[in-house]
Formats: sequence, C-alpha cells, structure tokens
Amino acid sequence: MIRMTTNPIDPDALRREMFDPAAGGYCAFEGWVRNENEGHTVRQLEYEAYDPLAITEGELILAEAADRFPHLQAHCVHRTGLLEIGDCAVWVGVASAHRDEAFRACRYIIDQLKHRLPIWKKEHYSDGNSGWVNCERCAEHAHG
Amino acid sequence: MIRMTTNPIDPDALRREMFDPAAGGYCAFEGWVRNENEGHTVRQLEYEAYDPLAITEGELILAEAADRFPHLQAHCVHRTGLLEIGDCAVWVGVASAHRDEAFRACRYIIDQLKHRLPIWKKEHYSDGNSGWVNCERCAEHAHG
Amino acid sequence: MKTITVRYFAMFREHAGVDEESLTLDVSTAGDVFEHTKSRHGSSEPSGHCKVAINDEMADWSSPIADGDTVLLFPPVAGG
Amino acid sequence: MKTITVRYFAMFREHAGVDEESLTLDVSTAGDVFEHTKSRHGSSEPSGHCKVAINDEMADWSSPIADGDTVLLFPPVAGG
Repeated sequence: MIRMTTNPIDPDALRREMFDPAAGGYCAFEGWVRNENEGHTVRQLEYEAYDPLAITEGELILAEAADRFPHLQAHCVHRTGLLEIGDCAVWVGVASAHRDEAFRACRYIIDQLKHRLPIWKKEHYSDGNSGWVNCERCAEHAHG
Repeated sequence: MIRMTTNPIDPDALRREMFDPAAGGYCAFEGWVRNENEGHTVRQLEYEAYDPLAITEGELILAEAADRFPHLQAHCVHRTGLLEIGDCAVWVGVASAHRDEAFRACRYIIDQLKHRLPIWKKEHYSDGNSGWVNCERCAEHAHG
Repeated sequence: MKTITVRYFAMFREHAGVDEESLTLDVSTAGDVFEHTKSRHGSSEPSGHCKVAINDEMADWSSPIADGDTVLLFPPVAGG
Repeated sequence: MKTITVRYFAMFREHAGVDEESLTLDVSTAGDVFEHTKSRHGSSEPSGHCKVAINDEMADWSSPIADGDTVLLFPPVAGG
C-alpha cells in the first residue's frame, strides 16, 4: 500500500503495522531532508505531488516488487508540502521471511519511486534562492 | 557502535539517535523471531553470546563498513536471552548523505554480523524439542 | 482543431502562471501539446526528461489526443 | 604439558556439562585442544564450522597455545 500525506510521517507507527509472525527480516528506508545539495545550503524543501497518479504508479511499483522479491508486507508513505531539515519525506518498509528479499524489495521500491512518481521537489536555499530539483533548464530560470 | 543487551530493543529510540542534518538516507534492518524454521514450528528462541568478543568483532565490522561504504552514522544492537515470536533480535541502522551507501553499509553489517559474531541461537519447538541453529551434528544430538 | 484541458505541475505551473487552462489547438499527439505550451510559456525543458498523462493515465509523447482530453504535463520528477 | 583453561559455549557447554575447566594437556595448537575436548565430551562437530579464541582474541586452529592460556571454543555461530 502507498499513501500520500501532508502530515509528518510516523515511522515507528508504520513499523508496528508491518508485524507478521512469519517475518524474520524487516528492512526500512527513510528519505530525510538534508542541509545541502550540490553545493547549495538547503533551508527547506517543498514537495508537490499529483496524488491520484502517484498512488496508481506507486501501487504498480509495489506489485512489481512483490513479484520480483516475494515478501510478506510492503508499505510506503510519501509526504508533501513544506519540510524542514531532518524531516522524513518518504518511508518504505518491507517485512519478509528472510533478509535478502526484504533488502532487495525495499531498494527496488525506493529506486523506482524516485524515478516514476509524479512528485516534485523545490529546494529553498539559505541565500534566498530556490530551485526545482532535476530540472536542467528551470534551475537557471529559477535562480535567475 | 555495537551494543549487546538482554533488554527488549527499542528501534524507534535507536532511530532517533541516528539523526544528522547532512543525512539524506536512512536504512534500518531488524531481525525478528519468526514462527518457523526449516519445517519446525518455533515457539521461542534463546540467544547466547560471548559479549566481549561480540563487541570487538562488531566494532571491526562497523569500521569495515565505514571504509567500504562511507556514511555518517552506523549503529547495531543485538539482544540475548529468551525471545518470543515477533521480538527484535538484532537492529542495524545506517544514516548517510545518499541512499546507496545507507543500503550497502546496512546490508554489509548484518551479513557479517551473522557469520562472525560469537552468538548462538537455540530454537525451542512447539513439540517440546529444541536445537542449536547451524550446528549440523548437534542438531541430531539435541533432537535426540 | 481540438479543445483540451492542459494541467501544469511544479515548474510548468510557475511558467504558465496558472494551474490549468482550456486550449483549442491543432494537435494530434501529447508531444504536439507539449511543444505548443513550451513556446506559449517560454519553457525550455527537453521533453525527454518530462512525463505526460492523459485523463489520469500515464501516456507517451506519441499518444493520440482526442477532443475533450485532459493533458497533464509533468516536469522532471524528484520524489524521495 | 601445558595447563590451560578451556571455556565452552552454547552446544559445547551442554556437551561438556561445565562452563569451563582447567586441563593439563600435551598440546601445541588450538586445534589440538579442540580435538582433545571433542573426544573428552563426545562432540562431533567438524572444526571447520567452529571458531576459537585465545585469551579473548579470535584465533585460528593453527594458533600456538602457551601455558596459562584461556582457550574459548565456539560452536557454529548464528547471530541475527
């Protein structure tokens, strides 16, 4: 299951939902807002998403992961809105009988999410400028 | 840092200690006691360790991981004593600037821990028997 | 000529100055719509880095456009 | 002859019936100690799956044993 939210992500509560008596391994990944990107000091991050398609595409990715790396539980939550340094922007958790599938499925999910979900990230820098991440031409435009 | 404990592991408290404003990715792994192993229904697990050498060897593994997959923080806790189904037996957390190092270092640490630390695991089965995990000959002996 | 609704996201919304607009255009594919809005709003991001959806389904730049479609223009994504 | 302390862990402790014992043996390597205790306690685990430490440092089966050493015998490990 994938969920989009504007509220803070609670990794501990999400972790507890992953419990399964047949699970021997649990792997989680969190993306945190960090204070630097490509030489710029980052102050805040703004995430925008188109939720309906983010959810459709996210469910597709989770189904692909279940097919490639069979596991017991996988879940993902992505936050949108204005985030501060240290905030959790995305959480992925996978519980599996053995650790190999837990690691591989978790990695597959976060890698695919980053490339396929309609989510955009605007960095606000300490110098007052801002820029959309991964936009080649718009960076010039925005830093103007 | 590696720590051995006879108390329940608190992954959420450990996770909070990993915070670093330069961290963009956090990967955690937990080993949970599951209800089955190689066809036996498991009721409880008993972990025994030789703490002084488990800590020495664990610190060595963490240093190797830091060398191979540079990251910001890595920490590990292993529990000993009698554990029930669903209990967390081992926790590994890695915070890094980017996700690749977080995943790789976390995987390296748990893989090495399982092979190198002087820790032993005795399974108590629902039929009243018990057996030391990974002991070929002692299994016969113990199942008697 | 087809009357379509175009929705802009992130950078594209900033360039367009609106969330969405209704346009009557001589277009056959999603790529045609993208080219038209680029020149209209002065964007210069290559389509190869961008994505497009038609009526809430992911599509390709070569996907055909029908009268009444809603075309969603996605600049380079950056989730996570 | 050397007087050494041998410490047993997990399965080995169960086989030996004691945590540790003091033995006076004609041994030169850690492997010799292992062979002696195997026959003494009826264990049959091959040394290749086991580990040994001498005075709290990981060692090899070929590591030399000195008088007064403490030899730790580790059956196959299973952390995690």
